[in-house]
Amino acid sequence: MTSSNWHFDTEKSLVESHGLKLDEFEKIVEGLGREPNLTELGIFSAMWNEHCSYKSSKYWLKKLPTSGERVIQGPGENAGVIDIDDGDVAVFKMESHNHPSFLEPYQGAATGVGGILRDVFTMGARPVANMNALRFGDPNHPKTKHLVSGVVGGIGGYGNCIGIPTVGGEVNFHPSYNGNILVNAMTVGIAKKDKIFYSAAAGIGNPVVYVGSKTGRDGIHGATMASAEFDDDSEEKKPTVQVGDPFTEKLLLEACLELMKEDAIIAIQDMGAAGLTSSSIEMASKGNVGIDINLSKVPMRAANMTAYELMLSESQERMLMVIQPKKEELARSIFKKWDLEFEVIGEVTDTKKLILHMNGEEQASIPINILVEDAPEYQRDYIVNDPSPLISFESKDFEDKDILNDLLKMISHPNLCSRKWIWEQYDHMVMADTVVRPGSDAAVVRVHGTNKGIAISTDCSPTYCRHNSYEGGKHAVVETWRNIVASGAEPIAITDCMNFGNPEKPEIMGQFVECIRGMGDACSKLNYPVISGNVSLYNETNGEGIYPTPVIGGVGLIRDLSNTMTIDLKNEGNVLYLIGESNNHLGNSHYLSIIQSREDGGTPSINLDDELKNGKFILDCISKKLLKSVHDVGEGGVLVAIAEMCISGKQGIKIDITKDFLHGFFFGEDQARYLVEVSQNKLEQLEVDASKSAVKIERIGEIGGTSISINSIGEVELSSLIDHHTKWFNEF
Amino acid sequence: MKTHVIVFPGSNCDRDVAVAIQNIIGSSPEMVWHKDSTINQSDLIVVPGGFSYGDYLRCGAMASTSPIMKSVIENANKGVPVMGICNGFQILIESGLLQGALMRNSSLSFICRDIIIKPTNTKTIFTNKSTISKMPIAHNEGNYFANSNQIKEIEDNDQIAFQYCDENGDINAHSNPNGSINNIAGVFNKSKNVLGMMPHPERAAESIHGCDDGRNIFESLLS
Amino acid sequence: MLAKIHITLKKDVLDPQGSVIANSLKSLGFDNVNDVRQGKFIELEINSNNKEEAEKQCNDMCEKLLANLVIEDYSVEIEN
Amino acid sequence: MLAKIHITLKKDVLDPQGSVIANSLKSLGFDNVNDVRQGKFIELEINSNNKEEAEKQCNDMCEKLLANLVIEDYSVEIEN
Ligand SMILES: Nc1ncnc2c1ncn2[C@@H]1O[C@H](COP(=O)(O)OP(=O)(O)O)[C@@H](O)[C@H]1O
Ligand SMILES: [Mg+2]
Repeated sequence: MTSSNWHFDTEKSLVESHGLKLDEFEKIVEGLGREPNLTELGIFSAMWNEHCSYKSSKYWLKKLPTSGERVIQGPGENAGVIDIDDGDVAVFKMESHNHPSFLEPYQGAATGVGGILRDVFTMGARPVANMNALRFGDPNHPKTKHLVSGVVGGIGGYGNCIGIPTVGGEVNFHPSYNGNILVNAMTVGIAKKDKIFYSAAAGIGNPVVYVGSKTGRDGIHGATMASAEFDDDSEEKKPTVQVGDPFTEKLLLEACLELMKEDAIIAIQDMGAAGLTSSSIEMASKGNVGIDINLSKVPMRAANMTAYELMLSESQERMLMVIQPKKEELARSIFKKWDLEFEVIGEVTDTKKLILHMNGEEQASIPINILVEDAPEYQRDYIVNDPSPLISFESKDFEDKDILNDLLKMISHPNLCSRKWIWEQYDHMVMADTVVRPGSDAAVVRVHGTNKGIAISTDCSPTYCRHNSYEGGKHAVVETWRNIVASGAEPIAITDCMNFGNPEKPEIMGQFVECIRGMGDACSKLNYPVISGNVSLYNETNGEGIYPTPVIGGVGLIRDLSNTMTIDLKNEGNVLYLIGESNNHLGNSHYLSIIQSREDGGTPSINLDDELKNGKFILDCISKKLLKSVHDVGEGGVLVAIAEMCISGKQGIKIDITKDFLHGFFFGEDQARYLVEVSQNKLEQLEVDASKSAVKIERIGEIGGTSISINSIGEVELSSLIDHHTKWFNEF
Repeated sequence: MKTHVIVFPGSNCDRDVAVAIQNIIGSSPEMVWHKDSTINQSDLIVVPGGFSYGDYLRCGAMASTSPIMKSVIENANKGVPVMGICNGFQILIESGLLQGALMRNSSLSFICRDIIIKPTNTKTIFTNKSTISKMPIAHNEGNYFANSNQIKEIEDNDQIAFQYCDENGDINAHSNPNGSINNIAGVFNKSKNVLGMMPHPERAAESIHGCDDGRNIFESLLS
Repeated sequence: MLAKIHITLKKDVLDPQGSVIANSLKSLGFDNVNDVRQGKFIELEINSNNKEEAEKQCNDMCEKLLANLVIEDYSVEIEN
Repeated sequence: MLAKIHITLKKDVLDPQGSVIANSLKSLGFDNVNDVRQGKFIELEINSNNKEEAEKQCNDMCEKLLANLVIEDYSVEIEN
């Protein structure tokens, strides 16, 4: 059947306002053998938008490595699961809430945290740590301040209230996010290996149960909005933003975990984007069954809600479950105890259709396979731009005596200054298992009741990705890997959040393809698979795309917490060494952008063999107790990393080094490098081990005093470093 | 020692304090759901931190009307030690067991960081082992307020438990994290068997916390 | 009936939120603004056909829960 | 002049505080209470001798700072 029997003009705009293309609509008509009614059209639009269907990205995501000895569940469920020994597993995922946070920063960010928490506890895990990766526009842009304080407030407001520590994250500012900020939230949870819950519905006739908050008119079309580009009218689309209720989420978390101890739940799925629609269809599709729902039974917050509204509402703090019929009363009593809604709204059927009733009338009847398997999938055209050319800088271009002054400028810049102002607004210690607080490399939380810990880090350098998407993709993965190594943990797996512009533009699609290729190569080489993730496309305003931003969230395991490492310098008299090769790569460095306002020179290339070799060397030294502190060398280069170690340890250092090109050495951003603190009696062993492993090692200087002093250059007091490092956010 | 920890909907430091009690006092507390109505025999009742009822309306207000609070008040009046930490402090204030009020931090933002406190009265069951201690705060509404008559009364009766100070024990504006009047971080009732404090001793109770100064409050109770 | 309840900080209680709002307003150029105080406004439906009775009940709610009389005052209006 | 500003959540927006307060009031025995909504009430002194002008300024303050128009409505009253 074709579209010939529908009224083109009215329906065309209806179809378009649902974010569907005309050929997609024809596909619906063909699949159903008739035209959809409005509710059905709404359901298709929710399922087939970019956010839920991954229609532009699916083909490419399949290329990522997703398996490994420790992977129990890779992509495809609410969150990924890895084995962390002793019958314990870690469950984690990252998700974006970019568009809502731009419209209403506090609530947008808050509900982003709420959503990712549900993804994790749906799997049977108790969330133990939150992380967040944020990108804002130019600090001087009139909107930035309001967005920063709203987003930080919202993340804290939700996480603090529910009582899950927010242990880290990252924040950067760049004009490419002026009209489109990024708010990516990650949650890590802990569960028992034999108590993981999945979303496949099963058991014909079993009850489908709705729990949590009532359904209101909030967020209708949220998922469609998340897949649409912004323009200046977007602020008119406001009412689609939802208000988060962390208190109810806390009750929902406790009630779900309590019920999970019983043998009651067959399948469970949170209601996230596209609410009841995507959750019911996902459960049916995974279980290869049908689901009948009586919408009159759905707990409603507003009067006279229609089937369309009920199916598309994105009210927060709700879950859908299939339970054992015999356990219905037990389950009900648990949810009543926690003052939450509990309603049987339907049953599992063998029709393989989603059938909706309301007020005794059928409202929709759609074969699940049309919604899921027949969902559009595109191999969009793409162009890979040539990477920006590498520039080789030379000593004569720089005036060496300004090094300490440049350092002060760099560490007081919004992109390198202390983030304390942010993390002090997050409760990062609740649950009393935080071992490494924000401000070090990876955050570390203890697995409750044990002596092992989970290390977590999120990272991405969009400038690197913009100038060389392949190396940039590699870099984001490797940067988290290095942070985890530096904390003393064995890196295990990652989640990702792919934030890009409009995929219908071939250059943007090219960035996506290349970032995936880089990520994949790094993951394969490092045995560091992708176990979950999220894609956010159409991050554009008025046709201006954001920089490609594939944020990576890495997780590692510290088997013995006494091996945990932090970045703060510990003792006077110890020696600081640099591990890894330095080649004065200043291209697209923070030095160039902050001191010279330049964005060029190419992305540093990453030698994965060196990464692996140096990382293994560090872990080996840690397990032999050779090191007192460790910091990876990242943004800003060696001298910024040294300053960070001094500031957090409140220790000075006497740097004793001779180089032809000091700027290149101190501010270059060559990869695969770490700074390590070693006590005098371990120096020899370190040097011997390094030469055995063929790892490059260089003595930087001796710890002590109240300043950073560099032979032949001068010195700068610790107190001045601290002032410069902390002032920007406090004055923002 | 028989101990009890009250659990309200939204409490989130209940487990943390239970772990600290188990580790320091040596026996695990009984967790009491707020809808239960009586605590029969107790040597210590802890009202833990968190966001009871989401901190909606006013921190601690709704929890203070929960059924269990009648029994907590009766026990307190009988002389049973009762300790409120953070949100628990707010609840004890709202229930009338302690004087004053806890308002929004003067910075208007949530603050989570280490602070230092000095015990003002070390002759009580909670503070007989206390010295200048470092431990975290994590709150939005910890700005202690009492009008001048109340302050005088509290001071005259030695009811100030802790004050925020610096490394040297100096109590000054610089060491006041939230705007509390007279740097007050914790107070007692008149008979000193009820303590409310904003800092979290249970988060400074073992070596992985980086500091275990919080232990001395629980250790005081043992002696 | 509809009850409108205002809860405000007592005069002698410092209002940190109010002073921050005042400063922000000033920095936005509203320099003729002073003495900003922020309170709560609670609306509720009360099932009753006696206005006085409803008002009494609302006062009672304020005393028992809605207001903290150490630092706050309240006022109640009932509309039909 | 004294300005009284009410800021309330839009009708279809979830009011988590309101529903928890409603439950709490019910459990205190006020079982004839429904639909509790919590908003903000801001009072400020505005230096002006033109009521209309003052009102316009207050509307402006709401739009720019005091209210979050995505989810809130506001109303302004000026008293001499
Ligand atoms: N970039 C990605 N890399 C790997 N897996 C991904 C990626 N994006 C999404 N996934 C996986 O696809 C599945 C669907 O994701 P999503 O729709 O975001 O989940 P949810 O419905 O829980 O929000 C999840 O299992 C997720 O882990
Ligand atoms: Mg999910």
